[in-house]
This record gives sequence, C-alpha cells and structure tokens, in this order.
Amino acid sequence: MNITVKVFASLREDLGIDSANIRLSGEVTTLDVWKEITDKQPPSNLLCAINHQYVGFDETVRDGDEIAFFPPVNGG
Amino acid sequence: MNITVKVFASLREDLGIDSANIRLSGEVTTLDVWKEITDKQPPSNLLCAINHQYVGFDETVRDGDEIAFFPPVNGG
Amino acid sequence: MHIQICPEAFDPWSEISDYPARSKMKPGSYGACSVFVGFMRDFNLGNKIQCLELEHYHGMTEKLLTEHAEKVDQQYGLLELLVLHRVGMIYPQDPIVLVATWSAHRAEAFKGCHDMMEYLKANATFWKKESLANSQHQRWVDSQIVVT
Amino acid sequence: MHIQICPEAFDPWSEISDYPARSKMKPGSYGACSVFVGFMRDFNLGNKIQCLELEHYHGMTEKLLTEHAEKVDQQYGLLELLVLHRVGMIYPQDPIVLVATWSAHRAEAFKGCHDMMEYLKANATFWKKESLANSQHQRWVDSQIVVT
Repeated sequence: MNITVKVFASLREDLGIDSANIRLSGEVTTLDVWKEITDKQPPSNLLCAINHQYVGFDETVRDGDEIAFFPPVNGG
Repeated sequence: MNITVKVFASLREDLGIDSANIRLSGEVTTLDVWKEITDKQPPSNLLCAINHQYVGFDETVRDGDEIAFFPPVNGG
Repeated sequence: MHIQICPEAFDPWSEISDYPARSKMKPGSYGACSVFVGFMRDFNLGNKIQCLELEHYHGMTEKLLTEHAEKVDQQYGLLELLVLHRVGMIYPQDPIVLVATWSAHRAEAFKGCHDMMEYLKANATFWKKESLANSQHQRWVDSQIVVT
Repeated sequence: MHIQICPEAFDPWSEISDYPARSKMKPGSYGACSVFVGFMRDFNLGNKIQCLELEHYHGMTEKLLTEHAEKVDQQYGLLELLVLHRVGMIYPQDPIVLVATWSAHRAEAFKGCHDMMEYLKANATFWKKESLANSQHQRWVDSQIVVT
C-alpha cells in the first residue's frame, strides 16, 4: 500500500523530513510508519494523526492514508 | 439635620417622588427615612443606599447624607 | 482604566480598537484581550420591543463600577480595563454595555471580563423600562417591586 | 459559523464589526457577544522577541476547528461563531487569534468563547518559532520534543 507521511515544526527540522510517500506491505501501525522514516526512538510527547485525526501509535494504517507526526501544539 | 432622599425607577413612579430634601431630628435610621416619605410598607426587595453605598434599613443616617431607595437593579 | 456612562450610542469595536493607544499600556505588552458586549434585542418575554429607556443613579453607578474595576484590576493583574454603559433611549441592535480587559496571558483577561460583567449585572444601579411594539404598553424589566 | 486561517494580518475589531451583517443572524436577535483576541507580545521567557513564524497543518487545523466549533455551537445554543487564526510571519502587537460568539443571553456567549479558545490552545495543530531580537537565535515555543 501507498501512504503519505508528513512531519511538522521542530520534528521536521530534527528528522530532515517534510513530506514523504512510502510503499509498505502487510499489517502496518503508525509506530511502524515512524520506524520506516527514522531509526530514532519516538519521543514521549510525540503526537500522531491519520487523515487529520489524532490517533495512538498502535493504530492500523490503510492504503492511501496520510500519517502525520508532530510535537505538542501551540496555537492561539 | 438635613438629608436628601432620592427614589428611582418604578418606585419613583409608585411613590411619585423623585428627589426630596427633608429635615429630621434625633436618632434616625434609613427605615425612619422611608416612613418619613411614605405611609406604605417597605417592599421585601427594596434596596437602599447612603451616599452611594448599599446599606440595610437599620443604618444610622447623618446630617447631609444622601439616602436612596430603589427596586432591584438591572444593567448590562 | 476607563469607566464611562454614555448618554449617546457608541460603537464598541472602534472604542476597543482605539483604547490601547490612549491607555497606559506599552505596545507589545499585552497578549490577551477579552471582551463582552451586550446588545438590545428586539424581543423579550414573548413581546416585540420597540425601545428601552435606561435609567441610572448618577454618582452611585460610577462609584460602584470604579471600585469594582479597581478590585478586578488588582485581583487578576490586568494591564487595562474598559467599561462603557449606555443610558437614555436605546433601540434594538444598539450596544448597551461593553467590558474589555487586557492582560499578558489569556486566563486573567477572561476571568477579569467575566467578573466585571457579573458584578455589573448584579449590583450596578441601572433600571430598564421597555416599550412594547404596536402598543402603548411600557414595563420595567426584572425590577418588579410591589408597594402596598 | 466561519473558521478561517489567515496568512495575512487582520484587524479583529473590523472583522467582528462586519460579521453579523454577513452572518445568518437576524438583526436584533442577539443580546450578547463574547470575544477573545490573542496578540503577539514583544517579550517571552525573559527575551525580547523580534518576530514569530506560525506554522500549521493545513487541512487538519481547519477540520479540528470546524468540528469543535459545531460542537460548541450546539452545546451552548450559539447564534453565531467566528474564528480567525494567523499563520506566517507575525510581529509584536499583531493579532494572532480571534474567537467571537453571539447568543441571546450572556452566559452562553461567555462559555462558548472560552470553550472554543481552550480547545484551540490544547488541540489545534499550530506551532510557533520565535526569533529573538538582537540575535540570530530562533526557538520553538512550548513544543519542545527530544529526538534521540
């Protein structure tokens, strides 16, 4: 399956990744996607979304999904 | 002693009094002032002020005071 | 801090927009502004309302609002506080009251604005007499008192 | 209801002033308007700040804000709700966020505005990178994350 990965803010700078298209096969979770883009450990306060919705790291990823990783948010 | 009495809103209309200067003698409370301006019973939700400060009906009145009687307030 | 009783209509948004420049605040010092504006509705208690006459106790109203504004200012560490309140003849859609607070962070601005507004509603010496549309009927709003 | 991400500076007071006429509200139907505006301060964590770059997750931000605005709208029976939020380069004194609510009575407007603002702060996908004055130093604000 093909997915899109997006990375934001300081995490984008740390990983050097803005956006990526990845091909994966088999049963895949959001944590698997993280491991696919970096060898680093997921930070304790890392946030994750699938298709613009907050999810955990054991969430199943499907073909065509947009997966995002980002640090704590700070609007307003 | 001389005092000024002011009456507001529906109470002003009911009593037919807007403002009055009254001469009184002896120990006088706000309730005595009420009795001086009308024979009617003080309504249960009547409010009273001396010199722009909320007070009760047993408050002592002094020469030169401005005593006000009015219904529940409703600003904003 | 500015407290004002207004016999004429005011534009709340231009008042707020203009206020910081003529206040004691330094530009860039405030991170938050919380505002409440009360407007006259054209409907009350099931009746269409034509206009409202707003009466106040001149002197006492200003004293109460100023004293409480100073308290709120201190309690929440506000940078500025603005209160405007109409009196006189008011028509549907007209602004009646404006409370605006400025502070470094949002919690203080929110709390200060809410506190000032609740105090004003419960204590400030204003009374409203509304005139019903298509009728000669007038009535005092929420300040019924029975004298017997 | 209107939710907008703004790449350019906006004037919060003229936006609020203009909104009722282009909203679904009938004139005279609203008795209360509660507003919060967040501004950029020129000082943070002991440093003078020159500017701020505000990044957002396009798509997710709009979705989260719209979903929560609909929830707030229903929960408090609001008549209207307006949310504007800046992205891009922001300078001291610039408005960053505007939340405004309209309702028949004041409690609902106050609660709706506060609820929307708290949700936005805690959940909406924005990040801030500030540039210190008189320095080349830049830092991410309140979104520290350590990748090892």
